[in-house]
Amino acid sequence: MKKLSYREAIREAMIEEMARDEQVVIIGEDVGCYGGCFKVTTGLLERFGTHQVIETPVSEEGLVGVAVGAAMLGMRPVVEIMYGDFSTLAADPLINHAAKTHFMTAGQFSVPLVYRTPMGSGTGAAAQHTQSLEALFTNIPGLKVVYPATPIDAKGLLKSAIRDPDPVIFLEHKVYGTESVIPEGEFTIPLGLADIKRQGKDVSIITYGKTVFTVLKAAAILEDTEVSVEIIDLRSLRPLDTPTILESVRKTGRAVVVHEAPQFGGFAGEVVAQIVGDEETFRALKAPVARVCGKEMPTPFNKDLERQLPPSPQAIIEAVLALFPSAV
Amino acid sequence: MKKLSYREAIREAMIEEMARDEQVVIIGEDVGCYGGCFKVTTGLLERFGTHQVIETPVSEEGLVGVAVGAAMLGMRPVVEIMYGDFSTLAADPLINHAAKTHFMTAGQFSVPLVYRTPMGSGTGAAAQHTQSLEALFTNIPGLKVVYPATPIDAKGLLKSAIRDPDPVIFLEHKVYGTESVIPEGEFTIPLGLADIKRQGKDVSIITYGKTVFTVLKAAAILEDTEVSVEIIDLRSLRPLDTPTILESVRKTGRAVVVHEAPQFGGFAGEVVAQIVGDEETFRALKAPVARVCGKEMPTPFNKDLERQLPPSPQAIIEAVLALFPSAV
Amino acid sequence: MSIAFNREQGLKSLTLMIRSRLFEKKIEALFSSHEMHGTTHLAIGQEAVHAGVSPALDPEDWILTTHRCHGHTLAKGASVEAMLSEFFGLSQGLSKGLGGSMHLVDLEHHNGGTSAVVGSGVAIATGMALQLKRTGSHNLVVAFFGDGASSRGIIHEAMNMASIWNLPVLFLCEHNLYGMSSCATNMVSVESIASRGASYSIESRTVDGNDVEVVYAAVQEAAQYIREESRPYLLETRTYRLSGHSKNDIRNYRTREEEAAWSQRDPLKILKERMIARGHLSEDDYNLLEKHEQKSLDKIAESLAKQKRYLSFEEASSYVYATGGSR
Amino acid sequence: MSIAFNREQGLKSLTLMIRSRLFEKKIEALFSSHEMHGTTHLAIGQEAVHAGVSPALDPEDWILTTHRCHGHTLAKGASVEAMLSEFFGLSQGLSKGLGGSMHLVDLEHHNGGTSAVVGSGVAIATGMALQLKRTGSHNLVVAFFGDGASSRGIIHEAMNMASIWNLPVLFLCEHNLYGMSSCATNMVSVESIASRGASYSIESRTVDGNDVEVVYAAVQEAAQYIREESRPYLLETRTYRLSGHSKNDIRNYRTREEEAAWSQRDPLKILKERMIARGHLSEDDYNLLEKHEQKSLDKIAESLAKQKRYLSFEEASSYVYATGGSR
Ligand SMILES: Cc1ncc(C[n+]2csc(CCOP(=O)(O)OP(=O)(O)O)c2C)c(N)n1
Ligand SMILES: Cc1ncc(C[n+]2csc(CCOP(=O)(O)OP(=O)(O)O)c2C)c(N)n1
Ligand SMILES: [Mg+2]
Ligand SMILES: [Mg+2]
Repeated sequence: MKKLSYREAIREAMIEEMARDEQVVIIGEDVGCYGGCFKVTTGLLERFGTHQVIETPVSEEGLVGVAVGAAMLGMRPVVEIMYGDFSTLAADPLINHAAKTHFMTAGQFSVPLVYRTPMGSGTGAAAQHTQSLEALFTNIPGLKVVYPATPIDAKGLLKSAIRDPDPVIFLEHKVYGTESVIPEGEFTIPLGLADIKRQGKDVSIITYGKTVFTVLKAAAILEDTEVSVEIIDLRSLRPLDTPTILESVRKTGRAVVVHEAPQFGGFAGEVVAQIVGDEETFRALKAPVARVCGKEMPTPFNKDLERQLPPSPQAIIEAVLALFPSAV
Repeated sequence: MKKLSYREAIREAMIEEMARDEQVVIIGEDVGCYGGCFKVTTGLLERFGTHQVIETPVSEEGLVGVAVGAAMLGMRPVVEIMYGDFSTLAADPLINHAAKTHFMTAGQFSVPLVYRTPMGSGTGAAAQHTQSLEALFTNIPGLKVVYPATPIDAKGLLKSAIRDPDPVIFLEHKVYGTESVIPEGEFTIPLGLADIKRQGKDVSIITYGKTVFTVLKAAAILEDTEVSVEIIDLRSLRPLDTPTILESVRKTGRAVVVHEAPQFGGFAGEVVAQIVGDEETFRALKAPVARVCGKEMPTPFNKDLERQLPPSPQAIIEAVLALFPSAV
Repeated sequence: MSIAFNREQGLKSLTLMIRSRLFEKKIEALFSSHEMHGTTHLAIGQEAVHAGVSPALDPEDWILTTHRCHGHTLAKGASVEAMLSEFFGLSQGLSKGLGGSMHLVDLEHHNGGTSAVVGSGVAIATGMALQLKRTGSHNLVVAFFGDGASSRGIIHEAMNMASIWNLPVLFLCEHNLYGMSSCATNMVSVESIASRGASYSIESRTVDGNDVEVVYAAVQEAAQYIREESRPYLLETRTYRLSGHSKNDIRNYRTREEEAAWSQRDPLKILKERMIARGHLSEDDYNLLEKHEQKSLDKIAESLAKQKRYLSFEEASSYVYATGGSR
Repeated sequence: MSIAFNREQGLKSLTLMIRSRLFEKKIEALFSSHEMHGTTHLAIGQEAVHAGVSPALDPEDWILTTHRCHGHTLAKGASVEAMLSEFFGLSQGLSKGLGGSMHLVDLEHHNGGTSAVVGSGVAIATGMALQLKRTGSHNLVVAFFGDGASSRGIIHEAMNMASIWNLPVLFLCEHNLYGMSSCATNMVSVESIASRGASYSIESRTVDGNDVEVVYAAVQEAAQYIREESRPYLLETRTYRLSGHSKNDIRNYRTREEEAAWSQRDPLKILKERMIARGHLSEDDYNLLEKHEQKSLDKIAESLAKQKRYLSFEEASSYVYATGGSR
């Protein structure tokens, strides 16, 4: 075992895959000597050269389109887009092309592309650089969407994503310094499996991405109130590990869904709908299904205001306690 | 009262607003003598001239960006984009700009823009021309999203949308020939109000857009089984008329949410979450909340296959009956 | 600048153009009689472009085309039967009925398919070229786009990247004067789209797109340049869509006189008359050829119209992901 | 081509440039000491562009700028206090602390604000120009963009539309050799971005962006052309960002020698030396001016640093929609 940051874990996954297969190519803006906007690709150019590290002009739509075309002929591009917000610019190649090529060509072509981009607030970069836009992608058949929280999940999932024959949207949070221990050597984590980050019996909190850590904090505090929290880190949004969610909620009878994206129209709705759409799970529910998500607001620059945007441990705790009316 | 088609109703709303205010300007591709891709703007150029009807090159991102800028200086652009699928191209000006300008400038500028585009399948136009992409927009604070089904709603909502100071995504279905009676003269329908298209007491079916008609068909058939269906046509997705939904579900105790967009990650999740997130409504539920939505598939060209994509009356009926286990 | 086909070349080219023309007319008829559904974009009048481009290439060169893709697909090697099957939505169609008229694709003949999002395919083609270059292939990619598409930003991004990376891509602008109802005169801010090559240091040229010999020669030259210089190339072909934009187009945005004038420059007429003048063809030969093609086409169409072998919903589902399954 | 400022003009221009330079240095210091948060993009070395552009315009002409917007905003008329307040996130900031460093905006001085999505602002500016033209205004809009942004497709779309609609927009390319770490030599497929004007039949020119007199004259000339001819114009200013791209940029993508060479062409130095040579300024005058500006800036910064008047969350919410409320 060794300690790696989220940044290093992602980098290591890329290095291992690039070394294994020269068709794995990093494509993006300033991914060379600059190391990318969040320094994730540092050292890759030196090690693999321009054959596997391609720096592009500021042309998000074009470079993703180019990656789609290259993938159709066998490249395994790992695209890095500096901020998730610019996914708006890459929406056409991803949604209208990458997601549909295998289907529209009845399997003549596939698009084994990974689209890496960081989402979320906390950087003071204001409204156009801090969104959580996973909802752009989760309703698109043909795409897979993952969003790991921890270094180990990031590494394992990225390696699977790179080897996957389908286009995978690989979302990252911006706490790239987050550290955890990681097994030495080769390992992968399959797409589509949630991870129970904490076992519990009274309430299931379902989340993904950066808010996994917020929920962990909230759960630790809730220990004092003797509420035992089970934390499901989805890791993969599409495909979603519905069995794991349902099993947990059937056990606890209570569910709270947490993410940083604005609540209204966010992915939490899908999770809630999975829970209450299942007869047995529905019958097991002892309380309404709650959501604690981002506020309905573009990200303000002001630090104090920005801090109030994503779910806080306090808000999660309140939402959980509200599910135990007798206990309050 | 008079009879108008969906197409004519939309056109009439535009004509009335353009006559009332010369800042109301239609902007889009082939919206002049061609009358637009679906012939909605026929006659507008002849009547209002190039001062109020602006034909653009094939530049979706650019023309929407241009409309945003013009709106900041007082124009009230009504943008027509030929197919909702090309919203991927307009995502940046809409999501990163129109939605955020009022906020980021602390009210110095507003963007009174309407973005009209048709969504959905049924035309044999295959995967890149038939998507239902409302999920691109419903998770974006700063945008409003409406999706009328009937001519009367289309007219009333479009007039409100044009007068609204915020950017409004105005989605249309492609059954432009759908007719209904419409009051003579001036009327508007406020954004944010659902409409109960049919009163009932056993189950609430919540839907919007083209599937309103599918649900009406299913409800008529369900009459025979003595299940009394209440149909809520949301009309407006953001803001959502949650009170009307909750009131209905509290009454019926059963809910089914229907739309054409693929089920997974679709807007139905939000509706479900609203229902089961409310304590009183949750307690009133007698059965799981069901969804009947589009299949998880890009639209196939083949007509028979395409037809199987959106919810059918039969699928809705089955979902409803499944909520009455004793009755089956 | 131009080459003169010998008799054999001329006949091959003429046959292809006749086949394409008759194919489009057949499609038009099948739509009119509602035997086909969806929408369709005919390339009647533009045969010299598709018949001039792919035959001038190495068969392993790639093309990536547009919503107006029938002629390109035929010229690149697809059989009329596989194409027509796709129009009928049959499981033996080019993409088993999942793509349809706007999405013809043919891996076997190095046809990467289309984007029906006007312009977007140009970036995809550029990406294919990037991969060809990376893997040391000597092949190139032809990126078809129209005068309408030329206003999309993606074209700018793709040309810039193709230039800085020295990619083997032939940007092939099929300038047919209109994008739907919009005349290029009003929408394109420059006389010659080829002249925009200068913005990217891309070699470029405008040629008569109704003269198949001219197109053929220009493509050969461009392809040679691309291979030898390892540089992209922009070729603008000036032509005219004699048909409407898609079905039900009343063409009120242009005059019948303009159409008549362009009919005089019908690419089939031009080649036919030239071959007759050269003694390579007689009127009778031509009629025979046409009759032969028509008969073969009718036979295929008739046989396919009766077929109903569609993919099942489950089979279709299996194509959503390369890993199988629909989620 | 260039004009020679008289003493008064020179002093005004120099003062503005000094103010801008000191402002950027102050921001840099406040970020280093963590008194400010977020990110920031300094325009040190590019003062001749912003000091040359807006002062050459009619005050009612508009600008629409970029992530690197401090100098533009200052030169268009915003007060140091309102700007600095925004950096501190205070409620008396230009946008009450909601926008921050990358989103300075100032309606009062006809500054339409920024897009921090590189390139996207150019379309917004073009739309503003469309509305100005429609309403019969004689004013124009300046659309700032960088060499990096020049590779975005949106620039192509906007220039094409501005040209076909004859819009009063001045496309102002601030070519500072780099987009983040990427050198234009590797990313821009043509020597001169101005030369791309030809692709849109847009008049264009490249000028020395470090000489404020040159920029001023070029903008005056361009503005006159735009107003008289009712046509857009593309002006490329060649300059250099002496600072890093944003905070924490170690600038390993370029040499210290290159930076030193450009320092010799520091726009402040150029104007200062020229004014001294003309007898319009002494070293002492300059030092006094600088000291005066520094003092005034320090005072403002000091006073603001102590303030804590932020919008409440509810107040912030009220700006999500023009109709009020957050949903
Ligand atoms: C991005 C996009 N915008 C609009 C359309 C609708 N549309 C289909 S064909 C067409 C015109 C394209 O013109 P051109 O590129 O000249 O090709 P042509 O039809 O003349 O072959 C348009 C606007 C589309 N398919 N994609
Ligand atoms: C669409 C988009 N892509 C990437 C970025 C990240 N980014 C911020 S500034 C910058 C470089 C822009 O270069 P240029 O246009 O030359 O402006 P400069 O920074 O030199 O002033 C990039 C890539 C962005 N903000 N927007
Ligand atoms: Mg055309
Ligand atoms: Mg630059």
